[in-house]
Amino acid sequence: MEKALMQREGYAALDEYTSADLLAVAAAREVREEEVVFAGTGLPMLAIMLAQVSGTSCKVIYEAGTIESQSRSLPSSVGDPRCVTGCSIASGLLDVFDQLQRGRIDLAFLGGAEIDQYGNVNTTVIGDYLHPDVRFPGSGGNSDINSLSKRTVFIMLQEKRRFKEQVDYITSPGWRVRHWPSGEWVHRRRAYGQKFAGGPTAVITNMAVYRFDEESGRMYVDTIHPGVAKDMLQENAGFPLDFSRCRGETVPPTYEELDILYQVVDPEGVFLAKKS
Amino acid sequence: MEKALMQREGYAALDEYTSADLLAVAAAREVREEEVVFAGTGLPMLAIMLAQVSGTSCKVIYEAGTIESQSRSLPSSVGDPRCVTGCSIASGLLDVFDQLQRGRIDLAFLGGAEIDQYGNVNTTVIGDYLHPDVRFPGSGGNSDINSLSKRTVFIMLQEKRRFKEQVDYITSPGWRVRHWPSGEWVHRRRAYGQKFAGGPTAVITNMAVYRFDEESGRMYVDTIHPGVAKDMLQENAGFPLDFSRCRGETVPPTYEELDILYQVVDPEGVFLAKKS
Amino acid sequence: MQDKQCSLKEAVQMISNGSTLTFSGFTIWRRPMAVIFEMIRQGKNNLHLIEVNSGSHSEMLIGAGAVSIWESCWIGHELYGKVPYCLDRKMKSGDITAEDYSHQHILYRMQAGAAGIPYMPTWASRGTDILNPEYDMLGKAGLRDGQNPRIPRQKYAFVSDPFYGEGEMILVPAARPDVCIIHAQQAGEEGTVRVMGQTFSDAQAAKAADKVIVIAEEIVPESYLREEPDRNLLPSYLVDAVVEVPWGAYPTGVYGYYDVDGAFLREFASASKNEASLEAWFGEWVYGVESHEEFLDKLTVSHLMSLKANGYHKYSTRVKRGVK
Amino acid sequence: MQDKQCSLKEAVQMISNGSTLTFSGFTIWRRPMAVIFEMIRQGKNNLHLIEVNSGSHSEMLIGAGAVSIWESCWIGHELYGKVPYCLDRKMKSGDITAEDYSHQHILYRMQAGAAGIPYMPTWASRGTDILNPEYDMLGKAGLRDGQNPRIPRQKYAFVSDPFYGEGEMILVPAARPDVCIIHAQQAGEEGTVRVMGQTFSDAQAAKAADKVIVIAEEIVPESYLREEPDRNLLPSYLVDAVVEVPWGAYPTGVYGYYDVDGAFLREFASASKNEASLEAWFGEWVYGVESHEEFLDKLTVSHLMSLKANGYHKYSTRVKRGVK
Repeated sequence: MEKALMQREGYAALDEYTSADLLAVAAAREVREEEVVFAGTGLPMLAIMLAQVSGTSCKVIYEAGTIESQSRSLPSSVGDPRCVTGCSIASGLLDVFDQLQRGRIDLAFLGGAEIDQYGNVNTTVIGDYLHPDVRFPGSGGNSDINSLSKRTVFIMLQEKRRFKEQVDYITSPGWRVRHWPSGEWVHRRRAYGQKFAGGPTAVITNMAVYRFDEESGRMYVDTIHPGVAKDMLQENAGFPLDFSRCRGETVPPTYEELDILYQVVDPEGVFLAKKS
Repeated sequence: MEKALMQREGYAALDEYTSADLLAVAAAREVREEEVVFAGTGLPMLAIMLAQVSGTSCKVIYEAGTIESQSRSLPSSVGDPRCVTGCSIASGLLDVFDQLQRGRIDLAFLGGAEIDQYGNVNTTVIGDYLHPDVRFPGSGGNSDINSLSKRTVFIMLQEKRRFKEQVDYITSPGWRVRHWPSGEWVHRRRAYGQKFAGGPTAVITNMAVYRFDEESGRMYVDTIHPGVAKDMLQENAGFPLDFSRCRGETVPPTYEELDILYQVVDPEGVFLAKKS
Repeated sequence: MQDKQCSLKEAVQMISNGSTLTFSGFTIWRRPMAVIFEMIRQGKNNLHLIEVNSGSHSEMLIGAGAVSIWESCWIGHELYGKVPYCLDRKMKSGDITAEDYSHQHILYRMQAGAAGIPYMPTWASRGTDILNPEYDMLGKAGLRDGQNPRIPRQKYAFVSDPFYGEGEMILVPAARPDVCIIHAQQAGEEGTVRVMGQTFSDAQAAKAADKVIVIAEEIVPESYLREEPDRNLLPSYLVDAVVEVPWGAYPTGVYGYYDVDGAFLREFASASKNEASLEAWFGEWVYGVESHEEFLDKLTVSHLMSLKANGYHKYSTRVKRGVK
Repeated sequence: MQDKQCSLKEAVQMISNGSTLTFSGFTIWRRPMAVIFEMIRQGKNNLHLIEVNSGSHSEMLIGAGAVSIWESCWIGHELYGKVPYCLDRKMKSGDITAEDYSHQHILYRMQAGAAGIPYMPTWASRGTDILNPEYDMLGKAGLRDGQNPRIPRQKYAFVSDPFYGEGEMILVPAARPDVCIIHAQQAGEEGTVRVMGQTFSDAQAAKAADKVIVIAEEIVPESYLREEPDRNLLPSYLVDAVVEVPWGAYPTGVYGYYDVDGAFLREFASASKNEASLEAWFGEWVYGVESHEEFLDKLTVSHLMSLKANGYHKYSTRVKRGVK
């Protein structure tokens, strides 16, 4: 769209928002009414708070033990006392993880260091696990939350080395995974059997929104962010991207969404730095 | 002892206390300093509160979810709000039963409808379980608490039909039990293996105090209550009693103990009715 | 936000005949009695009760012929009646299948249900007849064929500990009730639940169930409950219906609100000894009143005031409990 | 009643070299930092950490060479440092055996320990390399021979669900730490512990351990804590030592008391990138001070006041957190 037209319709132009803003906005749009949403630290928090303030009556759960938070001040991580404000339950991990396993979570917002074409995420090591190049923090609840929620949306930075044909280590399961104890590669549905609840439905990066063909388990491009060229996208991926179902451009943030992000959700600039 | 001498030494005479009083007093004397004691409803509560008020610094746990109670008013059952007064933790069953299984309980005070020579207790049915004569309330926590505490003291009424060679149904395990799934009769130690923590150490009835030979698993008479004759004891038991280790008479209540029971522990007469 | 508030009658209509139920409370404390009475009035039947422990409320449902399966570890009226006459009669007549577990076993069954796992391991109650395979009553009744998703294929299983060599564990199957009915001191308009004093096994029961109906002494603003979220039991989204029913747990007791009415329970326990006196009791106290309000009026204000809890002590200091 | 109060130095002397430890808190929140610093000063070594999750406190212990086994699911400094450089280096040098679990797995390991059972079943994280048997690092190190009672014979086991036919469960072994070190907001003189806000996995950690050391912001009368027993975390008899250490969790944050000091953690994270700068950091902030009091003085009052929590909000409203 042309800039003047965009502005008339309330959408911000390319030079008026950052890629973090778009990530948060695109993620917030994945939330449906009345959903119970599990959110990790960082951009997931921006997304869920944006969705809430925008009027989506979702319930947010943080891993460290707060349920239905209504934070007034953006938490810097899920253990932050800011998570407790206005929540219905302040308890602990056992409450939250039991509910997760009981099937109560509709949507999970998570991050990841690297991802592969099947949506497998690695936050543990770069290189061979037994002789790693770099040690990362590890799974945290990423794998559990992703494996037991009905839908997962990953929010991450896209670089060639992070968008891989196959991750070095499957920390968090995608659509084709290894079935232990045998180690056989199987579809996620088979690995989870009767406990299958869903899986990764979207990966939102600074360049595009990806979704998954649940049968083949493979990622495809859904929408490309404004200002990103197809070949730029491919250059920043370690496997051939599937553009066959691309619906066009990602809808940019509205001024209202940006206002909420900067005035209400993160006025301190904990995660967001305004485009200068 | 002669009545005048007893009184001089502070002990009440036979006509000055009831058998419930003696039960409570004898049970209270089983408590050691700093012990964590699990107490059931009824006489067990009188015993533990008597021990506490008498200065034994024990901690009492009630099954429904109160820990380290310091009740001011005698609870009528373990779910009573009176259990909560002065406690360190008001929680629920899971907390209490997890701690029990973790091996935190030193002593359990429990009741029972019928008992056998090995200390197996039945509170479930009279008669064949598949075609019962009378249905009783069932195990409650009796079996769990007894099976996982270091020592158990049963407090009960002695009648021939309640003191049996073998109980109709093992609700709560004694020293010779059935090992499932095989059903083989084994010593309690074998049934519990590494989880063996102890077992019934005393049965206090309205007539006598019994203890157990842990090797043979059999009950023997430890002390006989004042005023009870040996043959009267045997008449009220359904199996031959072992008097070989009898130490003589049960020490009667002191006036001070009776005062505590009637003035402090149960002034309302919830469980106690003063001898008229 | 959907409106979860409804009437007692509407809430009870949400419970289908044949469903598997569990309840808040412990023996004769904080039981959802107003719902029990209304269930009897509505003629519920063929219910499958699975309870961490049972009590007067279930003796009433059983006595009224509403129950076909009872799984628990205990039933009675505490001090006010030792023998569960209704269960005793219905077992003998073959109208009820009763499955006995120990307290820890069935608590762990509920916890497994709440945690979404099919079982929990435990060491409790080894050596007892509770584990006797001859006494698997649902098995004997042919109900462990996997047809009913609320009934596991085995009463127990035994599996060796592969980690510390501690021997054979007892595995107890998850409890998976359709509905849990909770009586709480307070609930918010959105459904957040606060329980005061001991929470018993309420959290496990509610979280194991697919649907939760909450009866509260008081409905209070959500914002009030959310000022102290560490005192709440359940988040709003786990709750499907909220009804405000003061004295709704009477004749059982509620921490901070009122004591058990021992005399009333003793009267029921005594009436339950035979069908005729039981019917008369139901006629007077259940079928004979239209609503909870009528029931309370029949009890009289002065009677209820003797049970009302003291604001500091959280129990009644005026109730006559013993011989004095 | 035995006196459990002691000094920080005495409490840390209760921790033996070679023991298995776990801690209160979550990532960079409510960690017993004063104990961590004192452990480093006392030269503790050969420790086996088993933690529901880890954080800056463990990076410090690892960096100081105190740790030989680390079992957890996560380690880092949240926003303030993504890479656990100390663990990274010690893994590469072979000084540490690191065993990865998922969060739910290790939480359930701690819960099994707290409940006195050898394992818990779970469905979490199927399909991941966390379950890859090639990645059983304690097994590879020959430590699963049953000799160490704190190390189970297998990392995982898989057993079929016999009850609902749901397939193969993951069994995770109990965690059985020697000592749990808890930083709490308040403790009574007898040892009753109150934790405010989120309780994280503190109850599981403390109950799984054989011994519990409690560091409290404030020691308060037992009678005060017992007026609201539903807000307490641990009963007195589970607690072996109590030490009052205001600001004892700094630079991690404490609900109702103070915020995380992000800049301080970022500085540590940055210093931890190589041995030389790490040694300099320890020299300045750990070995360079004699006591916790000296450490606080070095931080200055005005700095700490910027982190102090607002009495209503429970977090600091004055701390500079972002770019604005």
